Amino acid sequence: MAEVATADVAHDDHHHEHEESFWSKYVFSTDHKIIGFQYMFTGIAMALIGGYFAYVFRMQLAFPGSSVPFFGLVSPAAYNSLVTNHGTIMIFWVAMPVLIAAMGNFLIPLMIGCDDMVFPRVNRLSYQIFLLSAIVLIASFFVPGGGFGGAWTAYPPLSAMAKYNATPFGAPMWLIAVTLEIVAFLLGGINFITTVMNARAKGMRMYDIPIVIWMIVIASMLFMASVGPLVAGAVMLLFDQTLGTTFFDASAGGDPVLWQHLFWFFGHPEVYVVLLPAMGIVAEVMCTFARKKLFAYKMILYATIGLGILSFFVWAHHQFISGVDPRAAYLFTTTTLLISIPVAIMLFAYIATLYGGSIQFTTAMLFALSFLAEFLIGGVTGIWLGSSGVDIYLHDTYFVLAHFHYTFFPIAIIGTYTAIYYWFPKMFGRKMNETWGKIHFWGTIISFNCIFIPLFVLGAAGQHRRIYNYQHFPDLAGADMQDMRVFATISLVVMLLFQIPFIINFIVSLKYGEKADKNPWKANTLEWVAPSPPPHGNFPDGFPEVYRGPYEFAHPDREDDYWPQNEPGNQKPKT
Amino acid sequence: MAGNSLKKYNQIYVALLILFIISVLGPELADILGMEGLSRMALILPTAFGIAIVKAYMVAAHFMHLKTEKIYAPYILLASLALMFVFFFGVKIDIMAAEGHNWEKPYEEPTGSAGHHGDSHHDHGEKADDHH
Amino acid sequence: MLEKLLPAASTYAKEIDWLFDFITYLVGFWFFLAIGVFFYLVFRYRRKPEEKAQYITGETHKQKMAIEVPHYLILVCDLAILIFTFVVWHQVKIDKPPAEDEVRIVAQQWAWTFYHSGADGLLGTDDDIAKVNELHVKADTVYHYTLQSPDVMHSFSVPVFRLKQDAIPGRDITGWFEPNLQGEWDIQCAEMCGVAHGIMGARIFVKSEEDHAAWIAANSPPAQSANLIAQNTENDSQAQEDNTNG
Amino acid sequence: MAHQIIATSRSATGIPTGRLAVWWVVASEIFIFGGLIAAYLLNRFLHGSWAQEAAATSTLIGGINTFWLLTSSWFVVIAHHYSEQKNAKKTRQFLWLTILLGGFFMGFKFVEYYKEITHGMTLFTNNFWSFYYTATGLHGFHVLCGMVIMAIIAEGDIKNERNWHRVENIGIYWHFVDIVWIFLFPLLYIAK
Repeated sequence: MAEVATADVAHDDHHHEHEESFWSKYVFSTDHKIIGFQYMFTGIAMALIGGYFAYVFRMQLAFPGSSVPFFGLVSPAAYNSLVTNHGTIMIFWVAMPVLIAAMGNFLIPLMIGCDDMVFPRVNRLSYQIFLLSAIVLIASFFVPGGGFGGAWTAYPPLSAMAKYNATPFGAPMWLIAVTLEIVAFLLGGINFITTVMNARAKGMRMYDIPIVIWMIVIASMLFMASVGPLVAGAVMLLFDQTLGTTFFDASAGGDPVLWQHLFWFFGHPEVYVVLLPAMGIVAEVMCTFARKKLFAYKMILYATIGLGILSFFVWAHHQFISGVDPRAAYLFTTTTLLISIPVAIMLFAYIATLYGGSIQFTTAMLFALSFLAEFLIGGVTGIWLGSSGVDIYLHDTYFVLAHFHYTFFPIAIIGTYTAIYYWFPKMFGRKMNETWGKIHFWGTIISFNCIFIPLFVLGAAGQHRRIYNYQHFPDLAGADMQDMRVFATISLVVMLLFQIPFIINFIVSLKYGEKADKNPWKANTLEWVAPSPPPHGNFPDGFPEVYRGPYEFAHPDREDDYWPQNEPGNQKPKT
Repeated sequence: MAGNSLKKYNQIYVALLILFIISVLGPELADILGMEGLSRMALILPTAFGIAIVKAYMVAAHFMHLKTEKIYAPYILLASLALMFVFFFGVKIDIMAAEGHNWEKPYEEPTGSAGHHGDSHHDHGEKADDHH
Repeated sequence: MLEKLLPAASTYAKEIDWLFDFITYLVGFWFFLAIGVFFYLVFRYRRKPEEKAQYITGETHKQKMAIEVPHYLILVCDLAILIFTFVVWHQVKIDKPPAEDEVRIVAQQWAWTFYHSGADGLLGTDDDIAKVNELHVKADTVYHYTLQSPDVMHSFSVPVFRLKQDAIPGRDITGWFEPNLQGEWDIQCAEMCGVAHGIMGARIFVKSEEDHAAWIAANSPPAQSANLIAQNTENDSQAQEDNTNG
Repeated sequence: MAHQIIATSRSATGIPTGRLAVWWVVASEIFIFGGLIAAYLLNRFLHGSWAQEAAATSTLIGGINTFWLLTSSWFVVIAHHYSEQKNAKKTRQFLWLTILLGGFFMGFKFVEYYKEITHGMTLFTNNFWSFYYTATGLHGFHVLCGMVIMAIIAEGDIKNERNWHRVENIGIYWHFVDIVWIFLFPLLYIAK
């Protein structure tokens, strides 16, 4: 990490005209856009793996004991490994790289009117470590004993001792992969924060920064602050696994609950780490397509900061019945319910932004609006779980599972699609096909709800998570419950199939899509000043200066319904 | 960074050395005098940890130039420290206790001097405070 | 609401169900309000060529009130939920009514062992009945349980009782329940505990007083006689403890 | 890198970008060491018997090591002083003196480890010693990294009279490592 201290201004004598080879242009590039794409494509590849895992274990749940097409029979160990790595991949290798790393890398320098990150080589190093972590994780599925199967929370002693988890190589490799990923994001996060703090365009004041940039930066800070103790814990757990120390072994005076605290002290802020960039993306898209100024920018910003601070005081609500002292629940229930306030402020402000708008239903806008609707469901179901009394019953049931999929799916999947449909013209200079985009949208959203609404019901009926075959439990083996599982599984398959139009649309649009000009959506922020796609250095016509806030749509003093941030005006609007 | 003269650095260094010697002598004195319990604590806590905080402050303020740095840097560091205290006090009720409401840890503290390393002369007889 | 999905078989199941319903109504109100406003705005302000969007900053006091008022109302709802949550939590996890019977639960990879107190109603005596994956309890009796795990974390979950508690190695965790409905239901392990976590289930049998007495009579250790019960010694209980812990 | 990046030369906060990044690095290190020290303290307060274990650590070697680090902090701040005057010779000299003291620190550390391990106090003896080796090992790793980076700066940058600001940046990092030791020393050695 000390690398950051020394990596600095790039000194290079290469000539600009020199034609770069494929390797130096796309693989070992230090250009923030290329690194962003690397993160994005790695993330999408990992999402396909995670989606495949979901397909396999949902098939096993719907049709227990029968051979799953494209996989075979699912053994209990394989099932555990699949669910564990589905969770790990989707959070650490999909949500984080795509939302923070890819979007952060692509958007930050463009949106603050700069040519690159302040530490381009650290940026490249961060991606390389991330790639290494992904390779280690994938390799862990193929070692003797199979991949780690102790749930993504990796509670010791199960995760700490091979005699309990039966994955002598899978468990340490899983832990090493996660730790490497954390290191990669620490490097990236320091880069993001420093860049936004120091490298903003001339005239860009605090409240002129687009909200998505704010949110990526706050998310990076949350990540850095929450993950430190987990790094220490990961070192301790790794020693327990590989060397045989007893940090978390109760019989030698250690305490397994310590890991839970270390993990969830990170784990809860982590939710907001991935939520905030998605919220920011949605804000950008909504303002552009509703032609509206973001409602109460400052209030949203302060609510976000409040949310970030509060998120460090709620972690033990994941542990209400995990053997922590029951008196702690009073404190953590209170803070958990309080956290609904900043989230509610943000959501209300977003909804208020629609008021008086002129809403264009492009695919990006549809995804952004569906984010609000779906995340609202995810958010309100959290109230049941945050209330410790009801959590006694709902903890570790499918209700929890459906709840956090209703938060993580909008965040990781809908947020990503919003960003891709919206910034695709800027990324690649062409537009994606809207018709296919809408087919993709409706197919994804409807089937997504069909997957998880039955799971709420199953969870409320007492069905617990991480069980590979419910036929072993007479109360859960009923035909009507099994029907719901089958319905969810079929919906999942349908949803996965509806991703094919997206992939085809993406690839075809890269080559044959309608050419996009500089500012196809008539948006205000600085990335639309650069050519599409932006060349290395981003702003060949000179760096923009900022004269106003990012969301001056439909300003009464102006004929056009938008007012780019860099356009000099006769007056400087108040921010 | 005007005002950061070598002389200032030298003064800080000498002060650090003096503090360092006091911080080592304090606990040693407690051993030599055979202090126990509260008076021992009263000597060790300020000498070992109180001085550590003073030393850390001096290094941070003068060697790291936090005194003259823009206000961002000390805020970043203080916020980091504050969060670690949040973590510590949030976790304390579970990890730092041998029993709580409706639970207890049956783990037995190994009693007597830790014989495996044979440093019995170091054993100054402070009993493990038994929670059971 | 939950009772439509599965029976409520313990005294506090009703409290938890009530809290669940309470939250459902409060949250449901806000949810439908928000989603209704959302869809109305999306429909009402769809693009019309003749209409230009309005310029609203959201920074004036009046506009801010549009957000602040609902969030104060939400705060009030939060407080209401909080108060009832504390009541329920206190009843289930903090407060323990005096025990009428005891049971010791040992969770290990991948089975449950239940030590029933036997005829004398006391644990650690000679007439204890150890059963694997079967918990037999008497209706309308306050049970105290002690939960232990020698290996990894497990979670003792009885959905019909609305009861769940993780078992943690190195911690003896106690709690209580009072069954009030006769029947036979599932016990599940609710914390990932290794390869066979998925089959780590057990059954709970809640019986009437007579049926339970009959079960005890049928299952008591044969060498058991009434006077032995009376003079149970500390040594025995100690020995028993060592056996299971070691 | 065919393009000269101007991003690094901007400074909206007034803190040079490199130094700002180092502050964030230090913050992230506070969380890592803070987590470890918090975990240690929680255990230490619970297990009264650890006081006896702490008594078995060598206060003498720990004290000497504290002395090396304090002095090296002094040297690196002098090196910074000379780097501000663009005095390459003196700057390099004091950077190398700092590295030398870091080397002394590591040397004494290894002697200490050797003595402890031969006396049967290994990573596995009990959790006190596990924490002891983990904390001092992690700290030693940071000292080592600092030494390597300092050598690169002394030979790569200062020798060629460029990137003077890096001396201050590595200095901040080095002082932080020193401060960590200032706390580890009473925690592991002298409080018993």
